[in-house]
Amino acid sequence: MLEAVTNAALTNLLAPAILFFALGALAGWAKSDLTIPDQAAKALSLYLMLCIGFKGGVEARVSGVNQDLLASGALGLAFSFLTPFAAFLVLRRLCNLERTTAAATAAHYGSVSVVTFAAGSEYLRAIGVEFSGHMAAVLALMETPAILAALLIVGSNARDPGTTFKPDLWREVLLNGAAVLLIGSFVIGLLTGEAGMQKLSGFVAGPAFQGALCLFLLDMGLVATRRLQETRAIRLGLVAFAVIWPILSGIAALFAARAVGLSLGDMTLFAVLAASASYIAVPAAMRLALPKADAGVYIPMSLAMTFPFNLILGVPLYHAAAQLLGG
Amino acid sequence: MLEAVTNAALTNLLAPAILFFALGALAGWAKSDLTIPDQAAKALSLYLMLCIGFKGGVEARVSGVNQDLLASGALGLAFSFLTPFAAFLVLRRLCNLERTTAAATAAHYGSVSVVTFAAGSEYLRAIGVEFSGHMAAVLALMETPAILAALLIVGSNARDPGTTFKPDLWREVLLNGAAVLLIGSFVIGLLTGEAGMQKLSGFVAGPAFQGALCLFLLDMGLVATRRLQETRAIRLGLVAFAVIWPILSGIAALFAARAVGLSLGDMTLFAVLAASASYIAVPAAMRLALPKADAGVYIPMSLAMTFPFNLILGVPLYHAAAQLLGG
Amino acid sequence: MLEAVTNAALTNLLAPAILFFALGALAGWAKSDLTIPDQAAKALSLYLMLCIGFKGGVEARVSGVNQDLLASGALGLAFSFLTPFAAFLVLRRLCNLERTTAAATAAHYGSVSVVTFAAGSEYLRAIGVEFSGHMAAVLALMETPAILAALLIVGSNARDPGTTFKPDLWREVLLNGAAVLLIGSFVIGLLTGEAGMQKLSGFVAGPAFQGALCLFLLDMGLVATRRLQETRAIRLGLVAFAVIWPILSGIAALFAARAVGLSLGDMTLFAVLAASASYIAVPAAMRLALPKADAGVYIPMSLAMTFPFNLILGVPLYHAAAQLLGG
Amino acid sequence: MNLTPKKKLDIFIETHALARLEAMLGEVGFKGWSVFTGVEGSGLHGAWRQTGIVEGEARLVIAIGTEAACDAALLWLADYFKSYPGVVAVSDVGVMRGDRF
Amino acid sequence: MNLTPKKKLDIFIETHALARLEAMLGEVGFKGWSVFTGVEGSGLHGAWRQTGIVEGEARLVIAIGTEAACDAALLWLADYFKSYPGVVAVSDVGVMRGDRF
Amino acid sequence: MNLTPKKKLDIFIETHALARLEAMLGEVGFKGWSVFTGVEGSGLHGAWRQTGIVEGEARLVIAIGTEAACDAALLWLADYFKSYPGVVAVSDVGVMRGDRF
Ligand SMILES: Nc1ncnc2c1ncn2[C@@H]1O[C@H](COP(=O)(O)O)[C@@H](O)[C@H]1O
Ligand SMILES: Nc1ncnc2c1ncn2[C@@H]1O[C@H](COP(=O)(O)O)[C@@H](O)[C@H]1O
Ligand SMILES: Nc1ncnc2c1ncn2[C@@H]1O[C@H](COP(=O)(O)O)[C@@H](O)[C@H]1O
Ligand code: NA
Ligand code: NA
Ligand code: NA
Repeated sequence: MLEAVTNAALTNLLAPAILFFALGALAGWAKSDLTIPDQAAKALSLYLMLCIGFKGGVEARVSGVNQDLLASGALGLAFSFLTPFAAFLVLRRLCNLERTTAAATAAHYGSVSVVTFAAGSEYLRAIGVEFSGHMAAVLALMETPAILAALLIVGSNARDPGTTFKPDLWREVLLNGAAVLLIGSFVIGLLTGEAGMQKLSGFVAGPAFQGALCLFLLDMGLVATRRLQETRAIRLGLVAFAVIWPILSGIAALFAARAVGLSLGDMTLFAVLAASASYIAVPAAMRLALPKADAGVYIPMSLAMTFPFNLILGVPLYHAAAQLLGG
Repeated sequence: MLEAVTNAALTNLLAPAILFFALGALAGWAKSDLTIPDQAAKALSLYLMLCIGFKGGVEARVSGVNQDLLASGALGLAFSFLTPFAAFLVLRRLCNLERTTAAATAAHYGSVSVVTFAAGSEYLRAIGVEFSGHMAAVLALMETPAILAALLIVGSNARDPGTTFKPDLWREVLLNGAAVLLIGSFVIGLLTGEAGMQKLSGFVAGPAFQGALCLFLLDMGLVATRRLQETRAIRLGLVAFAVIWPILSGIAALFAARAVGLSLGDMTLFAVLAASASYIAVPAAMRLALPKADAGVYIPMSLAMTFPFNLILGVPLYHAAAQLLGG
Repeated sequence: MLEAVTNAALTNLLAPAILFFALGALAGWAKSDLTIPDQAAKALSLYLMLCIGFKGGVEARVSGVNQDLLASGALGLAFSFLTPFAAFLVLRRLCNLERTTAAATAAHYGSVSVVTFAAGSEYLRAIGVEFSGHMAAVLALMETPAILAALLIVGSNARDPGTTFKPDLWREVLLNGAAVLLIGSFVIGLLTGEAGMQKLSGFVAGPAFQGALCLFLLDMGLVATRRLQETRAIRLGLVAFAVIWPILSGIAALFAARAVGLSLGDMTLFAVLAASASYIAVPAAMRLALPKADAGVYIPMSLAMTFPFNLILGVPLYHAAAQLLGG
Repeated sequence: MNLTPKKKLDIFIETHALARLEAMLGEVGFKGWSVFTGVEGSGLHGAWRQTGIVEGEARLVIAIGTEAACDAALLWLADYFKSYPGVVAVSDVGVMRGDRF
Repeated sequence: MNLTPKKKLDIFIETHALARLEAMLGEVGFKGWSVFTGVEGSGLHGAWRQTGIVEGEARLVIAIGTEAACDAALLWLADYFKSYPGVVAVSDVGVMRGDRF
Repeated sequence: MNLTPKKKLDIFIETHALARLEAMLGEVGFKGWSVFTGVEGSGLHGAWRQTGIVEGEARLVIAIGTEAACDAALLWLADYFKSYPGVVAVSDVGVMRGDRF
């Protein structure tokens, strides 16, 4: 078993995308002046979401709206909304995090990371394990509920009582760009099906997607290491949380996924989603909703600790565990 | 006949590119924070022009410089230069637009929209109707004459008589980036022919082009709706013009195109060009040449009314009309 | 022989990439407002480096680490480090350049241009001449030594003696983004080999690469001509250097390459590298290390004179000379 | 040159508040403003950098107007800054065509 | 610190006039200036936003110089602004090495 | 509005010095600053333009702080500008919540 995991991890490690992440991390760590222009990075990230949503939609149309889709969708919503409550308790009690920051951090871990999902899918593709297109919809569904959970946790004292400024919270939360683009592309994939795929296959899949993922991961490596270096005091408890929580969350997700009867590939991807932490939609929402929460805690945790862990070790680990569980 | 149009419109509606435009429009309308970085949008638009020009040039080389090219080129120049005079009268008399703004708006409608042309070509490709590569040259030729027409209409009182500042008008008008890139790429396509196409086919055509068009139309949807929402008072007369003028102009173009004997596909594309309104080259020229014209009128009209109309309904409509006319 | 060179130059001239460069140059010269957004240009340049490095690494893995690699690597290091001393003397004595500026300019000519290398490779590919993947590593190795040479030449009086500010020179010089990305991608190509190439082939090679090169060269044409127009006084001696030095340097490189027994393709590419001048890594290093050197001299020379010369005439010339030398 | 004294606000603020801020500026009497994007910065709420990945980004809004408009905007900003990051600085400027501000 | 008083111009202007403006600044005696891109703005001529599609865009030109250079630039701008959108604000700044301005 | 007088620095500087400059600002007592990217400019060292190819680029660092912090920063900058391109301008601004600067 251990050998299998090690082999799998090694295969994963030698994927170009992972190596480009490592290159970025190394360059950032050595303080090279290599940088990807911010608008190019943003465009890449939109492109990746468009591809993931669209491909998922096309595949979901092929396989039809079935019970698996409903089951995994419901599971995704539940995980995104419920796990932040548990994460909050752990962050408060065991990591001694201040209340608002704990809630904001919990929201990050309830929500998901698009690129971790992409890396997970590519891993499965590389080792020849099938998965359902509708997992892209689950990804989209899991972006937002965690934010609501955090708002519930903090309750009415989210903002300074003295202020009269009321942000347009619901719009930002429900209509954040990532969720809109993922769901929208999924629906477009659903509507256009194979005909649409024929037109766009070389754009949304294959080398173009792989290459964009490499470039984006290169930038993620640069940004993550730089962010880590700027972080003043890294508390051990938070590092532990950033690595252990994803494992626990991923394993819980595997059990739940098996219970509702998902396939091996879908189980793995669901674990990847549960284990991943947001670094796009949730930080944006938190700046608006919980401005007193410390971004110097949740950004380095999700971006510079949990993300690399999942990318490099987590993905093959969750897949090995899914196999063990007989997915 | 009506049924045929409806079916065609439906086919068009289910093209991924159109659906991405709708997604953008919806997201913009719901005030989602989804945005495409401006430099990425600009780069996409340059890329689309390069592809259109180059492909047109290669195809024109294959078919040779023939009478059709000369006829459609002359027709394009004439339409671009002459229709603004008629549009100006209508905008002055029927829409009560102020003189300078009417002239500037007329110039937008005499000129053309590259993306509408791209959408029209893709529509024809999707339904299997052939068209000539040199229509891309006609597109390029039609960009500029309308601007000259507007300058003639307004005459010497274009700028404040009190000022001594003289903008470098001719250069901006004749050498605007869009025209230079379109014509330049066309010529490069002409020069390199099939050999060049072999090198670049996967870059300028197929999924790459389709995908870029989708992404750009997503952004067009976002920008158009946002622009519309910011427009203070939308006057009914102008909305009517923005929809009816393209139809009239398109139909006039069909008759003219049939008269000179263009093929069905070329007729359709020529109608699309005549019906489309500029939102890149002409606004830039107007800011320079007619600074007193109200951009709050001509931008929403061409970008947020005429463009979506042509994209969604106009293109299949002009094609159906071209068939009726026995193109 | 002359006829062969002329024919070769003509073939080169009709490559789409060269024509797009000409288009950009023309548009820039005519002061068209065509511009490529700066972040898009930066992203394109990173993309080109990633592709060149990666492809080189994959091919180097296929052919194995052999003597040729070591020989051409050593030769590259030597040329990059040693030629600046000679160039410095010429620039001081024959071109009367001020000491610091002469050293900085010499560094540019010792170092290399990634896009000239790309154009050279494409030229060889187009005429069917093989070359080794490890030439990409030679390219990367040649970026930096020339900078060290310039520092040695200027010695301790590089900065104003009055200042106490010490820039972080070594990091900037050794870890400049271009070198890191080239070497990193090369290593990733080495590590992933054919398996990696299978995933990324359509991204790093073929039409995608060719198209990106066209777009980038279009921008190079625009930027180079604009830079030239802004240059106050162009001294004849410097123009002569910008054209003659590359030829001499290229021919010297051919002799050296033949001496160590490189193949015809590798000889040509090594000459291209020796003849090319940096306009990314070296200017950045010089701003830091030799701030008193005049960027108004070395940028126009390397970007607006030597680069076009090599691109259009130099590449076929060096190849013809390599053939003459019996490569 | 005949210049009229006006006030200039330099407002550093997060992107999400931009639409609200601009609406407010219009309401309190500013007839114009301009918005710029920062690339990085630092403040009491920590440092940020625009990367395109984690989008912590701040905008600089420059608004030139009358003293009255300026005071009203400061009132709004004082309330806003109780909860949210950002700073504002006021300075004296001279403008031509003073009635257009 | 020993500072010399100078004038600072903040010029908001459309992109198409940039080359002319810079040439003028050089002619009237400015030895330097810097140009920034706005992302959106509003004024008497309406609101604009830089989208990459419809390119309504404004630049901010910051130029520090002598009072004489400043007055000459204002004269040119007064004429220019008769036809074209834009505003300029003048303020007092202190600089080191005053003779380099 | 109750405003406290502070000093504002507008520092035009090349990108490579940014990290050093920011570290210095923190050390001499600035509690915040913001950085912007220029698109082109001109000065004694010649003109530059940000193209994405040859990356001559300058940044504008705006830092608001106390007079003491400002003086210390000027000292550092005076030394830096002996070798490197760039300028700095100092102006008076008023801020709310003066103790946060
Ligand atoms: N003293 C300052 N000078 C210039 N910009 C500042 C200053 N303080 C804060 N800022 C900007 O405003 C943002 C938010 O400030 P803060 O609320 O202090 O974190 C910072 O990230 C900076 O971009
Ligand atoms: N009061 C103001 N404060 C700051 N920027 C302004 C102001 N008025 C105008 N601008 C800028 O200058 C541009 C043109 O102004 P206007 O001619 O008033 O339309 C606007 O779009 C703004 O970007
Ligand atoms: N008088 C000035 N006003 C505004 N910006 C300036 C001025 N002088 C220099 N700069 C900026 O600082 C950079 C370096 O200046 P210099 O050292 O004079 O070449 C220039 O390229 C401009 O971007
Ligand atoms: Na999660
Ligand atoms: Na038209
Ligand atoms: Na060289």
